[in-house]
Amino acid sequence: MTAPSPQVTPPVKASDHLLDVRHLTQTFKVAVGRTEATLSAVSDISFTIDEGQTLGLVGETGCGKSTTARAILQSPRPTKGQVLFDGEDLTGLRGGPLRRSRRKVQMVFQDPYSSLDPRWRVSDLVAEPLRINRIGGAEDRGRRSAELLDLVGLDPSRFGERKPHQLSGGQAQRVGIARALALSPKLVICDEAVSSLDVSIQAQVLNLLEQLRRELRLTYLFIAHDLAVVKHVSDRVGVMYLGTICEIGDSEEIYRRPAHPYTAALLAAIPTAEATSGDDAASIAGREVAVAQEMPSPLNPPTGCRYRTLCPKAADRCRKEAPTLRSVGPGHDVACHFPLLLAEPDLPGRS
Amino acid sequence: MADMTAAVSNRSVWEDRRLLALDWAVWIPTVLLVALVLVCFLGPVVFGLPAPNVTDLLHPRAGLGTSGHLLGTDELGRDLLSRALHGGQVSIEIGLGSVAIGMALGGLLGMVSGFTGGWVESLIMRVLDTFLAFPSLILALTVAAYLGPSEGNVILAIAFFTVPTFGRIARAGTLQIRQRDFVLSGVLAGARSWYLIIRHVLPNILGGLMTYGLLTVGVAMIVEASLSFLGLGVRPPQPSWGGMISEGKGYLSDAPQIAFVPGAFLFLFVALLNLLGERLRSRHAVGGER
Amino acid sequence: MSRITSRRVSYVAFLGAVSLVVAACGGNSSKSTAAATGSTAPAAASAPKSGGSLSIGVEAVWHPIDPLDATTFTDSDISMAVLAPLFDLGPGGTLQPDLATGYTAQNGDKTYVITLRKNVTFQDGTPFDAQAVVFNLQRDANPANACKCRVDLKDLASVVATDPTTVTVTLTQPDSTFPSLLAGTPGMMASPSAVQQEGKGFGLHPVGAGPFKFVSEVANSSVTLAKWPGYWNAPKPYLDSVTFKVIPDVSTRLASLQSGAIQDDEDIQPTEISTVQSASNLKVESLGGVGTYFVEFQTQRAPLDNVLARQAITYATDPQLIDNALFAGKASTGIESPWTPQSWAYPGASVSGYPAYDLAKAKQLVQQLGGLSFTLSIRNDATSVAVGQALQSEWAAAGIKVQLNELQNLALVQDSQTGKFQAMFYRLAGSYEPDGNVSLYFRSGSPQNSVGLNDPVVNQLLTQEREATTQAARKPILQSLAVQLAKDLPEDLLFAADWWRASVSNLHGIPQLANNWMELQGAWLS
Amino acid sequence: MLQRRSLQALPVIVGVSVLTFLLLNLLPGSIALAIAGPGADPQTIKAIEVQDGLSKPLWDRYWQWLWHAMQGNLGRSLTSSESVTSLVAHALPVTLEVIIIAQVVALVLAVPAALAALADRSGRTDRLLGAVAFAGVSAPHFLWGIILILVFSVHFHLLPATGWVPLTHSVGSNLKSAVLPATTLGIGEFSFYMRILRGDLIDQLREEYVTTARAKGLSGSRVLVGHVLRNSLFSLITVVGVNFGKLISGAVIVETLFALPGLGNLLVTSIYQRDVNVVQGVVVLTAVAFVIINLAVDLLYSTIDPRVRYAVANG
Repeated sequence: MTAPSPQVTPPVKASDHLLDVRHLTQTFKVAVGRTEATLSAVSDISFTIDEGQTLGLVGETGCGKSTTARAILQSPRPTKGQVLFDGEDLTGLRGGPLRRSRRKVQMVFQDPYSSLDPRWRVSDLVAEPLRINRIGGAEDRGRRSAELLDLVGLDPSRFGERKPHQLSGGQAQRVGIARALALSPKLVICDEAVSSLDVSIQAQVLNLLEQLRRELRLTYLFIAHDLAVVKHVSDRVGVMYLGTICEIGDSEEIYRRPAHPYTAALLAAIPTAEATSGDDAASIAGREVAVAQEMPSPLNPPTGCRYRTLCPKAADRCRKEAPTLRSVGPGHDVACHFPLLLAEPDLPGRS
Repeated sequence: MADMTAAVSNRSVWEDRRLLALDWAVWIPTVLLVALVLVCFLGPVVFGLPAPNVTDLLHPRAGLGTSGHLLGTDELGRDLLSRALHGGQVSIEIGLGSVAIGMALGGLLGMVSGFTGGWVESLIMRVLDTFLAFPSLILALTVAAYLGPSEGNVILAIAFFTVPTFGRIARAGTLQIRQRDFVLSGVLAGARSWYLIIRHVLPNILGGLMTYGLLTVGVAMIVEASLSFLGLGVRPPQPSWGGMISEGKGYLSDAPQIAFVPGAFLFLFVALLNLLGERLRSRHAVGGER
Repeated sequence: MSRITSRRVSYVAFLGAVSLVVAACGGNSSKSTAAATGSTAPAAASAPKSGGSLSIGVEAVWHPIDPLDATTFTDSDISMAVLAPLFDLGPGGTLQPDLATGYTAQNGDKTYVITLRKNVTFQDGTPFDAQAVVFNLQRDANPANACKCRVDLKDLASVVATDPTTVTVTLTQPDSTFPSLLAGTPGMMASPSAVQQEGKGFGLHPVGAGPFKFVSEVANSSVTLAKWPGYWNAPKPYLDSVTFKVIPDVSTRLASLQSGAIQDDEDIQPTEISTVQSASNLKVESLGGVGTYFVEFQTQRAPLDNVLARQAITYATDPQLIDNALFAGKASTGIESPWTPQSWAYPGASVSGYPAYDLAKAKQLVQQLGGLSFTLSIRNDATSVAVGQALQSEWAAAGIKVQLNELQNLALVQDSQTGKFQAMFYRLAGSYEPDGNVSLYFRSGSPQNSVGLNDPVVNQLLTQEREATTQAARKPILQSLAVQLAKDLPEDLLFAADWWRASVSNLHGIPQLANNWMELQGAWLS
Repeated sequence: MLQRRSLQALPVIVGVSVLTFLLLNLLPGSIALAIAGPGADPQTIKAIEVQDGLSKPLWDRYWQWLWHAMQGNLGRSLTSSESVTSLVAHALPVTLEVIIIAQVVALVLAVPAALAALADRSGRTDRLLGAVAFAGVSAPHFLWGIILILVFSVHFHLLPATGWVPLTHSVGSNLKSAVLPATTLGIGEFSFYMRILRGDLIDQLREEYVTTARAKGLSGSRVLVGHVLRNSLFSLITVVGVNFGKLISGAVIVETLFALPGLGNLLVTSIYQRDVNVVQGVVVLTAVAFVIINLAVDLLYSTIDPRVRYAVANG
């Protein structure tokens, strides 16, 4: 195990967590007109997930959530930082060892149709991970594939022979989940796994995921732009803004007492706690557009605190100095010079 | 450029065969092409035509409808129908053969470069660009001149210059497919690049490649004719449509059928290929009609 | 000849040694009567008219207009107009005066005294005199200059200007044909001062003493010449300007003549003759030919080292049938020796012992041989391809299996020179001097003896023929040679390599020279 | 981007020159013999080999060529001893003129044809034009050329069958001599362009802005010409640019058929004569031109159309 760039990254320490992401940074070179620029998609983020836990990662489109997910999976490899999975640094692995370790991390994608090869039959799609890893004979794989389909609530005899375009969005996503489970992973990354589905179907799929977690003792990294969705499934929540994590903490705590102005803004944008599970996807989409228009470009992020250009509480210090994550309570960290909690005189006790 | 972008789309034409079969603009040319191929390959035997190289120096340049020679004879008294059909075999073989080789080689290079990226991609693309920058006919001309006249060499010479275009199309398609989540999903499942290229990339770009290939078959047949025009076609007395046209060019005033019979066959075949290829391609393009 | 694509180039390109072989027939007595003699006016009643311009369609491109580089007929035609030769080769091979007025042979044909025309100047104003002739001959003979015509001058011992209008040439060995060479490339006179001034670039700005001045050229496309008023033979030339246009494709060249883009097509296909004859504003002239079309055999290589195999092939060949099918019966058949009816050495349509077409005998021989198969090399032009295929089918009738090997001209020539072939369809430009059709190709050890013939009888006859001085004495020797060659059978002769020229009816005054070069000083348009 | 793309072009050009050099020198037949003419004695051939440096090893000769080429000296023709640059300078304008006229004719016909086809979508005019377009690309150039010569030169005597009159001699005659070759070359291009343009127009008509413009009350033809056609023409122009390279191949055939003193003709003649220097020079110059045109088209495209960017993936 060697760290990719020893001068920059500190030596790898063993980790008690299932997933331990340290100082993850991902940059891309892009062409702007005739010159090349560096886009910093994810900038020095760290978090951990314990076995059996679900971490929700929220933020608006373009904030770097999906990039983070893919960087964890080394596809593409992160520019800097470590990803310790089950005590092993994935950034130091390549070839066969990487393939073997990564088998325990699987992903459920946002667009179920894109994640399924349109030319393959459902039963083959589900069995493919087994086939790639040469697990069992053709017959065993067929049986396992049927079991998995059963597990995600699809009748293998009805759906096994179909091609993805003959499925509904919810059905296709169930196939995607079955496929992700084929190799019995420890960690499943759900990258906006329900956001492309109808709201009614969203709930079904969320319930399925929750049920699977209990039955199979899975660990989730649950990525979404919708705080309401995340709240349902997460033990802990991280909030991302423009490639950085600005707040992370227990789910209830974050929702009840947001410490970062951005988190507060996001929460305020949810019409009502009751309405979020309802059918106002339009308002969510509308809000996203509104914020996205104002968000600065990751090509040229603001100095200091990245949120300061939109922050009502921004002060001179915010421009000069980038805030780092610091604890504002047990398991609750925030990256803000003027966190909301501290501003409030009577700090509610916690248990 | 337009060819490449249209070459790959989410849904392939080959997918819904039933729908295709209902489109008269697809099945009419298909049926005619198959019929033409069958006539070329089986016709001489079925119709009991004279052998293509048997000359009758006593009766050269017979006109259309001469008894025993439906389409007349050429300058050596050979039966034009028989020669046109046998020439069709050679031309079709050259068209299909060169495209098959070009598609296989170009497709492979394009997929590998598109999927692998990095210096492999740069190297492959520079080599393909080199061939693309070479005036294609000149390339075929020098290769044909170098290899000497024979059907196999003509196939190689023409294949040579179809490689870069197929390579570019395959690469463009691969770049698109590579971004699709199912490729990442395969990677996460532990698949190696070769597996992904063959099981996922290839099937998804094949439709586009085949459609372009269909159009290229026509182009290859025309290039064969051009090579023959410059004296570098197949070895005589073996007929090919292109070779027959250039042989007949010297008798346009007193025996135009020598050039125009094979000319008509070539024209018909290539036109049908174009019709079919164009129709298939338009079905590819997002939005349908074109 | 369905398409004599490169008839004129190939005269040169095919077998080379043009300048030696060049003296060609000319005198096709039937058609070119009046126009035939040198610079005299045609029989047409009216007097020549001055003015007008002429465009001539030619097949081949030219090299720089310099005797050192001349190889194609186009080179020669342009050289004739710009540089002008010492002698012209008139009909029947008679030498006619041009820049030289005459010569005397001395010392048993080893020394020649040549008298020059007086008061002639080059187009740059410098005088044409004996010194200029010495300069030109020495330049051509200098190996460092790599003249394509050097082979003509290999016996040259010395060239001396005896006085301003007399040149004495001494040879290392007797050669009665030497003066005729001065009607060829070595006789072309370049202006010494221009050569010295331009050096290697002379060919791009040629200056001579001919009737036309070089004006301009567009590479691979056209050469334009203009009347030079200072020409010695005033009032000639009659034309104001002449343009040579390269049109390699035979049918487009004829189409150009028909559409008026050119007024003269130097070379049309036999199959096109009827088309031209039916057009009221066009005429066609047969230029005849002293060369032949034939299949040559490599006599040192199996299976054609067996004379029976060569006989079988020749018996199986019916030239008349090919002529009828491909050339509308216009080619001169009845050729069983290296000489055509245009040559004084022509032994008649039948040579004793020559295997004329007889399919039964061919079949019998093939049977006797137990089958026969070989490869026939042909050039990749349409004519050769057509004739090759026709031969293939005729021979197949006798059970002979032939594979055609189509080659680019250059590869073909190289194979021929290195003897790397079994049989090859070839065309020889031919020489008016009968020796030019045989001794180079059939004498043992000659570098051009590509057939690998090694027959002491042939060698002896060739020597005898050279030593004999009069036509009357030489003719019987050549007859014997023809008979001996029919026995050895190094080639299967097909037909004469004659050609036809088409032009507009109102073009007159282009004489028929024995070497088929074009002399334009007397040309005029009515 | 410009530097990066130009740097990428360099190996392509060197690659082309190496490829040409190898191809030419590996062709059967001695180059010296080709120059000397058949029948030349061994002494003469030797003299030529030494004089033209043909006896040196292949790589030496390549380096020497490259070294001179970088200084702008492409050597001299082995057959005519004219400098390659001057041969090209004479031939290039002919080819360019024919190609440009062919392109202009093709475009001038293709634009109204595409509009007419569009106006009568799926109707008789559309089908007829579609058929014409298919016919245009379904036969070799030389077949159309032969037909054109038979009709316009031999039968009607309207145009010269062959030959070339330089522009400097007479503009009228020059155009007359260019009409048939350019038309022959343009037939295929017309078909190609018409089909592309028609397809693109249909695509454009589906775009949102057309609906918006119509909703704002602009007339159909105004939208079509003012917006749709303008946008479609732009993408057509890029195709036309890239197509120049393809036309060089077409020029080989057309120039041989019509006996034009252009680059294609020069190239074919030189290949047959084994004039290595000329072939080398012409092919490399063509490749350079091709690369430059592509580069220009790409840059033009990315400058004007902001949607096209060269995304450089990381890893």
